[in-house]
Amino acid sequence: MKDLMTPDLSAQVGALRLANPIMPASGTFSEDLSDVFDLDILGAHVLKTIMHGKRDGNPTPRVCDLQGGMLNAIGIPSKGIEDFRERMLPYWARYGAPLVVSISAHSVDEFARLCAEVSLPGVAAIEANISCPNIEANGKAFAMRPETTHDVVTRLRAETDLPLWAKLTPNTGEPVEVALAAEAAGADALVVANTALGMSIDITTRRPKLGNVMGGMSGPAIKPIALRMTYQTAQACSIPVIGCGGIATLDDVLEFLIAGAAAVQVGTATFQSPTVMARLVAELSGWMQAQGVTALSQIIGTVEAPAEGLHE
Amino acid sequence: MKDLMTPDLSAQVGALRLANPIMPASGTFSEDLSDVFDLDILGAHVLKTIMHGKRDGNPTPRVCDLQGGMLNAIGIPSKGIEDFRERMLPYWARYGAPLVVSISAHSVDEFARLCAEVSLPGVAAIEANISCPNIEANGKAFAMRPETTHDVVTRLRAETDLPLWAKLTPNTGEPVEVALAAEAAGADALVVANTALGMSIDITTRRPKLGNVMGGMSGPAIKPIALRMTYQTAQACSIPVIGCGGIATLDDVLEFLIAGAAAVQVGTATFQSPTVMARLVAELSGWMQAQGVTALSQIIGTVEAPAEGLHE
Amino acid sequence: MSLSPTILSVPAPEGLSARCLEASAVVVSNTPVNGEYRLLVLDAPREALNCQPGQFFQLLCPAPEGEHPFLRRPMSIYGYDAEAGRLQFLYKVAGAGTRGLATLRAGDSLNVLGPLGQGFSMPEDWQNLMLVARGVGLATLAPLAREAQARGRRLTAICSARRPELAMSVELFRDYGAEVIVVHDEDGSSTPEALRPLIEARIAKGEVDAFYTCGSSRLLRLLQDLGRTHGIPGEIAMEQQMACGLGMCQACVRPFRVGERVIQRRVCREGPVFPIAEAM
Amino acid sequence: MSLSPTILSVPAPEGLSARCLEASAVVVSNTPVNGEYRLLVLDAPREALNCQPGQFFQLLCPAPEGEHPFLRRPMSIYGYDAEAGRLQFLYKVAGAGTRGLATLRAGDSLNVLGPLGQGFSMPEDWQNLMLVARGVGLATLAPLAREAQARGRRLTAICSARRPELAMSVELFRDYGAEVIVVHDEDGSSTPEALRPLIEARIAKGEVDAFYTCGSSRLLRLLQDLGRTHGIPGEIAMEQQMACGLGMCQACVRPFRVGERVIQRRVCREGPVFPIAEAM
Ligand SMILES: Cc1cc2nc3c(=O)[nH]c(=O)nc-3n(C[C@H](O)[C@H](O)[C@H](O)COP(=O)(O)OP(=O)(O)OC[C@H]3O[C@@H](n4cnc5c(N)ncnc54)[C@H](O)[C@@H]3O)c2cc1C
Ligand SMILES: Cc1cc2nc3c(=O)[nH]c(=O)nc-3n(C[C@H](O)[C@H](O)[C@H](O)COP(=O)(O)OP(=O)(O)OC[C@H]3O[C@@H](n4cnc5c(N)ncnc54)[C@H](O)[C@@H]3O)c2cc1C
Ligand SMILES: Cc1cc2nc3c(=O)[nH]c(=O)nc-3n(C[C@H](O)[C@H](O)[C@H](O)COP(=O)(O)O)c2cc1C
Ligand SMILES: Cc1cc2nc3c(=O)[nH]c(=O)nc-3n(C[C@H](O)[C@H](O)[C@H](O)COP(=O)(O)O)c2cc1C
Ligand code: FES
Ligand code: FES
Repeated sequence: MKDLMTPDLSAQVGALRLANPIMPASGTFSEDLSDVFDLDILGAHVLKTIMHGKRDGNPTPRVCDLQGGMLNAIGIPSKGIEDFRERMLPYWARYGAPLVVSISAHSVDEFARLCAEVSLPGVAAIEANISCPNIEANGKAFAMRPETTHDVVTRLRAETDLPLWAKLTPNTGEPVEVALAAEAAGADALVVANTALGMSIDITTRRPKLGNVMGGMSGPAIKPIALRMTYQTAQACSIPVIGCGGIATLDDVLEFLIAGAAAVQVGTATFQSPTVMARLVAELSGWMQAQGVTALSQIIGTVEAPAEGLHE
Repeated sequence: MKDLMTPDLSAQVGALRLANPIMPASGTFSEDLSDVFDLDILGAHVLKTIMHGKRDGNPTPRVCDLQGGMLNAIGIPSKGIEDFRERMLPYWARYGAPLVVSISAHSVDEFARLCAEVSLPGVAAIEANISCPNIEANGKAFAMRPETTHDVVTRLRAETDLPLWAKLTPNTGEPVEVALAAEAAGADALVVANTALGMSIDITTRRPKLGNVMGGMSGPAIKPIALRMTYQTAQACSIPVIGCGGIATLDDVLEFLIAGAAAVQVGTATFQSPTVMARLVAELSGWMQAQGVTALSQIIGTVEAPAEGLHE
Repeated sequence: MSLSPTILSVPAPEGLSARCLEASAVVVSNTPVNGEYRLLVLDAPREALNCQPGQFFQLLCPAPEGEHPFLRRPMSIYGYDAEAGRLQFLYKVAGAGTRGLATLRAGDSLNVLGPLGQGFSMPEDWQNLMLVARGVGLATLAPLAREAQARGRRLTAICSARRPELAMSVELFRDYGAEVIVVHDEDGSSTPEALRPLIEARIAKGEVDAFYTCGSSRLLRLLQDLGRTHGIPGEIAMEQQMACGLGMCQACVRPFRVGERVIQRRVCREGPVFPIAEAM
Repeated sequence: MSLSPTILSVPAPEGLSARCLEASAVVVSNTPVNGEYRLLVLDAPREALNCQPGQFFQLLCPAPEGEHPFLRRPMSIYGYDAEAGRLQFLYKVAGAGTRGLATLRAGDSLNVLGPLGQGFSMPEDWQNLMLVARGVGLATLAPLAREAQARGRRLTAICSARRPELAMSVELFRDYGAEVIVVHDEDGSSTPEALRPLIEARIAKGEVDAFYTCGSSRLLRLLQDLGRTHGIPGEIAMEQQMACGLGMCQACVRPFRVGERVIQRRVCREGPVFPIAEAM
């Protein structure tokens, strides 16, 4: 009775077992989504990146529309570490899904200090946003080079016993080297990837459409780039890769799993359809059941070699 | 009678004056397009990259569809330098528009030799494709690092007196450093940019949709990335920048000119609409006339600072 | 011209909005109301219609020919009727998204998300209401008129426009028992200088307990000034570029002055209705 | 079932195709013809209708709900009539692009590019023609039937299908005077082993000067073998993933054996019709 069996959707990300492989991407999710569906159906809860002090974030306009996606230059508005400890952590304790805390900083020291400070009971994993293109001038970030990646991940590793995820950037010519550097420095998983640096100009006013001039591109338009990096890093590394970038449909989820992702994050798609993650969990289950696929291991990393030529 | 004046569409790219700023992107254009419109209305003719020897190019499938664009891994099928000299050069001599010859190679020596060999009467400029992501394993290319860019452009510069354009890649974390390296090494202009490395998987067969596994993403989906690089490089360099990536409409052309491009190349849009370049020339002229803009200099690089906040 | 927003007969609950719904609605009609605005009437699931005046929906606009709007577009609720399952928006065609909305024909479906945000409040001691607005701001305030009538409040509506015939919702406000004053640019009656004595005369007669406004920063500044001078509270509905509309992305922040401090608030979540005194 | 492709009364010029046109056509009808195929009839500008059998168009397919086909999709010309301004395609719904085509309704417009490629040739010494095809390949060959009749050639059409009732264009071939032989999988008559003696008997009677085929690599190999053995030339229409359709991008190459060498040719430009002997 293969096709009547309930498939096992659980996803293994290093030591962490998730009920299913669908989780939100940092910055596109908050408690506010509980207005729309029960957040406990998600594989994990990934919070907006926090930084140590209080920060306003970037000037408005902070987002703009693109064909097949959007640009954002939100920056990292942050209420600081106290707000996290006193308001957010207690709030998220009500859910069973593991809580992943995304952190960032301008310097390695600050990053390491924050990492130690958020390593608290109730936190299931730390996601190091070493790739946010808005933090430093001209969009440079730690994850653009293997050396800076190795430095920062080594320091973070020393500060926490929690699973440590490194979130990579597509804005590099060396994604594989960066991924290997993060792995060598002790990261438990890779999140692949953050936004691609882009720009848009309003031709009527001749002004950039973002207050910050440049910003991060997300949504379906970047999916082929994120998928390529997921494939490259999953081939090169032995730690799990969490795919992220443009995922909006069940086909997208399957595409990333087949490419080698152990789980996926859904960002911008939630803006188009706030119910999308709930739908994806149900659709994945339905698809596995229909296909007689009992576990994600039968999907993950099963990409085949290309067909030779195109002969009928 | 400002609005009845015929606007001057001519574009200056270093020493080269083009009748208008619209030209095709390498690899998306050939004599075959003369079936559709008179190719002499274009600002320049940019040929598919040639390499020295005869080559087959990549296995099929060589293209696939994306949301807002496509992937290609054509590779550089090439009939070699003799075919160029004996068949192509005489063919293109029939047109008045300047001929831009794109070249590439696997090594600096081979690149330099080819550059010398194509520096022939009838050639108006050489475009060095130092960024094609399909040539070397895993998509690495000269233009990913400033050092390799400086090396190869220096050698090419020594081999030719023709205007030398360096075509950059978006697959780098250091686009500005690479652009400055090309300028320092003597490039006369920059073409910004080539395709972004991407991938797509057919979830039914679990095979990559391209025979080459990975390929270059082009079309509207990459426009914000190419525009951002055009802006960055035009701000940083004093040589002209030719914008390229996802340009399909008059608004796109204006967006790149405003960002600082001296001219633009149109690639993938020609596949959707082979008449697009002819239309863009006419529409640009119409727009300039309607706006009372008499010369491109009133558009190029006129990007304003962002508005502060969003107050009515 | 009479635009008739239909409002829930039972007043909506005050305070935090209930859960919102992502739902598919069916277009009943989509017609131009004057050169600039169109009225979209939808048949929407009742569960999405537990609305308050001042709240908004995020509409997933269809793509018009050759354009590709991606994000949802926020639109104030112009009218709602949970019993009839009706939801109305009054919109101005501005860009790709609203051009897409304009292509909708009766029978088409439209994905809507809402109701979102915090609507207007109407505490018991706000008995004499004055509404001062301009342009599409009048549409955003339209549902307030019926609410005021339902609660037995007295409403004066100052409708500002470029030309008198462009003043929106005038008959609607009259239908719901409001006193309407039309001011316009052509005779100069719409300038803050002209409006100030007009409003101050009412204040002097004790006819203004609270202001509502939307759509003009000049009017906002006038009402802030009058509010400060005369101790009159009020609310404003504000706009900002949005992505999620739910409070998650922080795209839609605006600065507000709270005491000595300037703080950022999300228009989609803490707003779009804010105290006039705090708006900047 | 009778599908009636309408063909230019004056035979199209041989050799290189004329210039092609990017044009807007209007949908006349778009109807299912059996479980798998649909017939699209367009009202197209006459200048785009200087076609030859075997040529194709590149169609800019509209986006079906939730999908975004980007590149044009190549479709063989199923019928054309320059005088009436009619252009027909017979297509199978396979993916996003053809799903988009299936949404077209009468009156909608469709951007077409064509005619493209090199069509079939029919030299004077090819008097007795044999067409052997399967599936949608029969559609690609359909325009040949009328052309053959117009030129007074004798045509035998071997139509292969999974089941006899799925064999396409049978009545059409008969209408244009062809002798039709239906072979199918259910009785095993469609295997190369079964076809070989059938065709060899005709060859023995001198009834085959040339072959035309499309749509099956098994049939291709059979005809290559028979052609080699008996010195019979022929042509095949081939397919390949395309981007430009004009010869610019080199996406659509396939290998061909020319003498001892294997060379790459562009299906869109040198093809889609090639000598059977050279196909691989
Ligand atoms: C809470 C709220 C309620 C609104 N209610 C209404 C309403 O009832 N009727 C109505 O016609 N419009 C309303 N708007 C404005 C409406 O959302 C924008 O006009 C619309 O999003 C423009 O989309 P577009 O694609 O047509 O134009 P775009 O091409 O996206 O933009 C056209 C112009 O509108 C500006 N714009 C875009 N989005 C917004 C936004 N969210 N807020 C302010 N300006 C924007 C752009 O900067 C640009 O100048 C409301 C906005 C908000 C935030
Ligand atoms: C010269 C030529 C003439 C053709 N004539 C016809 C015709 O008359 N009727 C008809 O139904 N089909 C015809 N085809 C095939 C048709 O082009 C494809 O079925 C169509 O492009 C599929 O597009 P899609 O978006 O629906 O499916 P996709 O999702 O793009 O693809 C669905 C499947 O079709 C395959 N495919 C896609 N494009 C092509 C292609 N260009 N050639 C071969 N396989 C492809 C894909 O690999 C995939 O397996 C022709 C193809 C060529 C090259
Ligand atoms: C509005 C917005 C805010 C974001 N903020 C963050 C952030 O704070 N930290 C981070 O690591 N990534 C952030 N991201 C990136 C997303 O987490 C994700 O990596 C990216 O958007 C690609 O996925 P998507 O295409 O599914 O959105 C943000 C993205 C968006 C659109
Ligand atoms: C099918 C195809 C082939 C290409 N071949 C080349 C090439 O040979 N050399 C080169 O420098 N760029 C090549 N490119 C890249 C284009 O010239 C251009 O830089 C890129 O496609 C981005 O522009 P677009 O979005 O307008 O297509 C090719 C692009 C495509 C789509
Ligand atoms: S629009 Fe996302 S927080 Fe307001
Ligand atoms: S499809 Fe471009 S060369 Fe054939």
